[in-house]
Amino acid sequence: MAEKKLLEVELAGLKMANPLILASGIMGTTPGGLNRVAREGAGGVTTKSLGPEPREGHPAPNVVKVTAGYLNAMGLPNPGVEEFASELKEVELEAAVFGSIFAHNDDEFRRVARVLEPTVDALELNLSCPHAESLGAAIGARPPLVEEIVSAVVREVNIPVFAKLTPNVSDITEIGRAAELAGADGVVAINTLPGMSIDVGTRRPILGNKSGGLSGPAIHPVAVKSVYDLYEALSIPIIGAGGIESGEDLVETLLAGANACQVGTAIADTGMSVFRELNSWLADYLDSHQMGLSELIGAAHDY
Amino acid sequence: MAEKKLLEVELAGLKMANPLILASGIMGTTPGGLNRVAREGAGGVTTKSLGPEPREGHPAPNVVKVTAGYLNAMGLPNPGVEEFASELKEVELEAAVFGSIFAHNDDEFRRVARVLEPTVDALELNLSCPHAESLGAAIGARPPLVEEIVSAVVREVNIPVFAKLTPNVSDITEIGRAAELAGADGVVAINTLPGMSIDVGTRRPILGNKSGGLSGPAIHPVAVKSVYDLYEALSIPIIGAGGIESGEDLVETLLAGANACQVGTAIADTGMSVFRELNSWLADYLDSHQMGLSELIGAAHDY
Amino acid sequence: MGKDKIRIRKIESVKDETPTIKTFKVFDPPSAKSDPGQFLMVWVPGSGEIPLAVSAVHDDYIDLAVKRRGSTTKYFHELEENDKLGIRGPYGNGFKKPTEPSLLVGGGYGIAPLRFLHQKYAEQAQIHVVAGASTEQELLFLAELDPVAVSTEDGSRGIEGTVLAPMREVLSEVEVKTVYTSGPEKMVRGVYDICINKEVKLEASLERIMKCGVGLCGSCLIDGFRVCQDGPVVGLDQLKEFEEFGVWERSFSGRKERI
Amino acid sequence: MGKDKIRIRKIESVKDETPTIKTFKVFDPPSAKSDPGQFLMVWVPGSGEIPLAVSAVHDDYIDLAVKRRGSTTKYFHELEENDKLGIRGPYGNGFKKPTEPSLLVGGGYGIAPLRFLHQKYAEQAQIHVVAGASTEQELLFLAELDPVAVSTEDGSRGIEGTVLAPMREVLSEVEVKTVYTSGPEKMVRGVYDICINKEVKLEASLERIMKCGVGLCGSCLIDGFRVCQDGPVVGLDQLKEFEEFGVWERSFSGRKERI
Ligand SMILES: Cc1cc2nc3c(=O)[nH]c(=O)nc-3n(C[C@H](O)[C@H](O)[C@H](O)COP(=O)(O)OP(=O)(O)OC[C@H]3O[C@@H](n4cnc5c(N)ncnc54)[C@H](O)[C@@H]3O)c2cc1C
Ligand SMILES: Cc1cc2nc3c(=O)[nH]c(=O)nc-3n(C[C@H](O)[C@H](O)[C@H](O)COP(=O)(O)OP(=O)(O)OC[C@H]3O[C@@H](n4cnc5c(N)ncnc54)[C@H](O)[C@@H]3O)c2cc1C
Ligand SMILES: Cc1cc2nc3c(=O)[nH]c(=O)nc-3n(C[C@H](O)[C@H](O)[C@H](O)COP(=O)(O)O)c2cc1C
Ligand SMILES: Cc1cc2nc3c(=O)[nH]c(=O)nc-3n(C[C@H](O)[C@H](O)[C@H](O)COP(=O)(O)O)c2cc1C
Ligand code: FES
Ligand code: FES
Repeated sequence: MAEKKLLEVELAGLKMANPLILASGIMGTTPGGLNRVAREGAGGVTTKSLGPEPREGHPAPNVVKVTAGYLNAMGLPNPGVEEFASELKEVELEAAVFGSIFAHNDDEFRRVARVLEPTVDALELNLSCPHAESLGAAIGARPPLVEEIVSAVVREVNIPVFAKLTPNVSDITEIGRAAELAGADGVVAINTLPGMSIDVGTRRPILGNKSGGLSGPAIHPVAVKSVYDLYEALSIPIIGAGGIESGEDLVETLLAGANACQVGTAIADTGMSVFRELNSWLADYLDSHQMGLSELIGAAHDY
Repeated sequence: MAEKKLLEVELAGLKMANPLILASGIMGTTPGGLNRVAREGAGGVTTKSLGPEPREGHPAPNVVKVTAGYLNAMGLPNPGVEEFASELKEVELEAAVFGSIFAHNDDEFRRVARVLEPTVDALELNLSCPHAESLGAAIGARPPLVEEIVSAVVREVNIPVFAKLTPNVSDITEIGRAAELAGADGVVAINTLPGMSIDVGTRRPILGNKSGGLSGPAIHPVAVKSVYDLYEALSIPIIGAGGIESGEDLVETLLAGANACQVGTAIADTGMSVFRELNSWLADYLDSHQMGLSELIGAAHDY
Repeated sequence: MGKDKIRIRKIESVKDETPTIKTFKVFDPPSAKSDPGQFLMVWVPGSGEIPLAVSAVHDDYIDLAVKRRGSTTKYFHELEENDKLGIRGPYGNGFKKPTEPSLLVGGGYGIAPLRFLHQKYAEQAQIHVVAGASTEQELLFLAELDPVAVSTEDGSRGIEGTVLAPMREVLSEVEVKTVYTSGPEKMVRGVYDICINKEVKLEASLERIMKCGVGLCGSCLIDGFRVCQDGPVVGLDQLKEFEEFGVWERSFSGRKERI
Repeated sequence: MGKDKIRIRKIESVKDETPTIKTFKVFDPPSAKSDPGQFLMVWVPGSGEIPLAVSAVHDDYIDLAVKRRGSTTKYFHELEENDKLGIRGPYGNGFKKPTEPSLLVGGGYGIAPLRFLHQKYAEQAQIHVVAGASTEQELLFLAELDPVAVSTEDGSRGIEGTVLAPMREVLSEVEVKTVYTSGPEKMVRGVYDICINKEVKLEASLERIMKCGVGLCGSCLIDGFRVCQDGPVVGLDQLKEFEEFGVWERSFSGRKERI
């Protein structure tokens, strides 16, 4: 009970029992998966990124273990937003639900948002989708596109909208500012880093898609720096993500300026118990330091 | 003897006994340090990045251990190019010497290059220096600046010039192309990723400079992907760098398209024996696969 | 962590088992130490990566019995001695060790993990086998498993139809405390219904599309249960809680589809 | 790897040793298990990070004897009980264990690692001590070390001048097989010259600017030798090979400067 109150957070008007949110793409392909994670103690859960049409994703292998993390190239498999929303409608979740969206342009984003809105508590825009017109660079690397898409969605829906930022840019605060300017209720940082693994026995890139996104402890220092910089640059809430596996990782990310944190890869390394374990570590930390959660957020900026 | 011949490489006209090069900033603050690494078996050695004036560097702590790597914020300490060059003149090194340069604009780069040229075999331009006019973004994130600087130095000197690329951009091949266009003899990829570590006991960023550069195994998949992409985009040689600690890491980077590889952080994790160990692993690999070193380079692109 | 890195192995030998199933023998000590019912993620360089059960162990070698179905298994069947495979795992949990009289009920290539179970424990406990396949030629490992009853869909051998009829018969004739099963989910569902009815325990190995094997991607979900990590072997109590078991599965896109 | 992560510790107690040197007692099991002569990188949150020797061990606690010099040590001296320090290490190699009659020659705070050596081995081997400082008040750990001779630069106690004269004297009077020394490099160089001359072995702890402690940055180089990893303790053979020992050191920028 004491722990419960201690960990409550409000994020752009959303109330959550604790600051831990399941990261997009992890177990979030079905409402059953989201429900499981909610029961395992997450304050919020994010759906797999949903697009306008069903997608099977990239050919396997889809995941490769590397030192201190994973490379994944799922290829955004999803049953399409209509299908997913109609399944989600049937389920009552005990956590805040973030609907993640990917699409190719503002119109598509808007369309998917509209379908998803009735079944979720907030939207998360995955801006890491490669931009059709210039392969290689993502939508999320271009401030004008970010602004266009965020403002289109914000105008379309009446629930909080979060922009998920890619670290694969030379200055993440520039992208964060564009999202804030366009009316985003918050940002999420970070998505995966681009990476590749080649097998020396067969001399082949292992992933079916050749390259993929790096997640896990390897990227944690990059996430902390991104959150820290965004906290200095923005006044909207920040959701931290990237290699959060231990209580220290979590508190570090909050100190850098995150109001809440997503957990993804830790589920492979620690198991589903990670939400309860992190929450209880955090509660003990707050208790032994005699601090409230809100005092922790951004406290590293005092120095 | 057999091993020796097997491992020889030629890089933009430079002959090296093997494809391993000491990365800039590691033990390269003095000719004595470079000499030691040459004797430990490196085919090439890179000096600490040298600037026009002496610099003491950032306040300590300068280095923090993180999962699978280090964050460093040395702050480019160096005795100034004149001082370093006059010391280097006195030493005969048994390895190819790459003189690394950092500076704020093309004029400074050219000036430092001129001083360094007589004492080194090649130059490496560290383009990760923050650009004065817009703090945060580095020179190396802007293709026009890269072109300006590379072509200024290439016109100034008669030794090979390598541009060292930062991965902290949305498309590294764009930067690589700018360097190639400007006449660079090769590129080096990658430099460190931006990162931060905050101590949860004191709530402070640990590094004296607050944030620093992430190196070591954590960034290896990012390095492999960068080299792979550059190999598709460029026709000049590529020197790979980033978390190369094992023989597999080395071969993986060569398969991705590197003609030679730099080793840095592995010296902390493995010790000075890493050069001999990597060379002997590579020789065994070539032997057991009945391949020449040159066949290995970029071989992953066949698939 | 170690088991998650891909291990490149050469194929030691290839053997035709049935017109559509081949056994590949591979040196891989970590898999050879696995429990029957655990599975491997097997990368076929040049093609895909698929989950496979270990069907037998010989010292540090394992047998993989691979059924030709779609693109990856078709490519797999073209591999020969000395060709390379990438293996990671073993993943998931295995079958409970049989200590009381048990019955193995297997259909098609689903018999593979049961064969490994049989190999490992047949001398320590009384184990009966019922095996089924589409047709006589597709019946697997008959010599080793020596089934008390077999079934084929076309009636070319044993009882015509599924394994369910012979299973019921065996259960009423001999003492069985636990049933172990693996095969098409419709069949597993049938086995489950019989076990509930006859009040015997069940250890069932489930199958879902597996893309990661490490519990992240969600492609293998049945309700909130990750077959790759929380399974693939499940007991009766768990099965009772599922809403999707035997009814719904997920396609590659995550779309709900009738089984 | 483990020892490289910073461990945050509370200061247990602070004690004035001399007008410029304080001892800080800290709980830190990994350091308490270190060998005399190894060093720690100690982060003073809010100020810098500096290399320090362990000067004594009490169960899981260590003593750090810190001389006030520049900005970090000045800030350090203002810390009190319960203030926090960050510790990583121990780094480098320690002194060889003394088994034969030995002489410890220490100057200034350089006596710190020798005190730990003395604490650990005085009961197992015959150990004599010669200690020097700028002035009487700065002489460290006299009660514990009970030096056979002391020197002060101002002559306020013992022989006036450096430790070299008393050292020579002791060497000609008592049997000594190995000299252990730590202190300003000019002094260490003098000790070295005497050892060469008298044909006794030497274990010398060297000091250089240390920025990383893990062998990467090169700030601690003497020739190609990294004091942080290959040292800080070196023997005669190694010292003979150095060109820079006792002559040149490096500033924070890496600039060569006369010692
Ligand atoms: C735990 C487990 C153990 C298995 N053990 C064996 C075994 O020992 N021998 C054997 O022959 N087969 C086994 N399978 C099934 C095997 O994985 C599929 O037959 C194989 O993946 C088909 O691949 P494909 O590319 O040839 O077929 P595709 O053309 O891709 O698909 C054909 C069908 O195979 C299934 N399938 C495809 N890909 C996967 C995947 N990644 N994960 C799960 N199912 C998939 C789907 O139902 C699909 O509709 C096992 C599956 C699981 C989950
Ligand atoms: C292996 C080793 C063990 C040491 N043990 C002790 C000890 O037990 N007690 C003690 O009081 N001192 C010890 N020192 C010296 C101590 O590290 C310096 O006195 C301290 O770093 C001075 O820091 P400052 O910020 O106060 O001085 P500054 O004002 O920064 O500099 C004063 C002088 O201290 C030295 N110094 C400064 N920073 C460093 C650094 N990072 N590394 C090495 N030297 C530096 C330089 O010679 C410099 O000129 C040891 C040094 C080494 C290398
Ligand atoms: C298997 C996998 C699938 C992912 N899919 C998505 C996705 O669909 N949309 C998205 O925005 N991020 C996706 N991500 C990124 C995560 O949401 C998260 O930003 C990233 O993994 C960093 O957090 P972590 O280190 O805790 O995993 C995926 C990550 C993984 C490992
Ligand atoms: C302590 C340290 C100092 C470095 N200093 C420089 C430098 O001065 N100039 C530069 O271009 N790169 C510098 N780097 C980056 C390395 O040269 C290299 O690009 C990077 O560390 C990745 O390789 P690694 O993982 O093998 O260390 C430094 C790295 C470290 C760890
Ligand atoms: S296969 Fe990815 S979660 Fe089970
Ligand atoms: S202190 Fe950095 S190499 Fe020794």
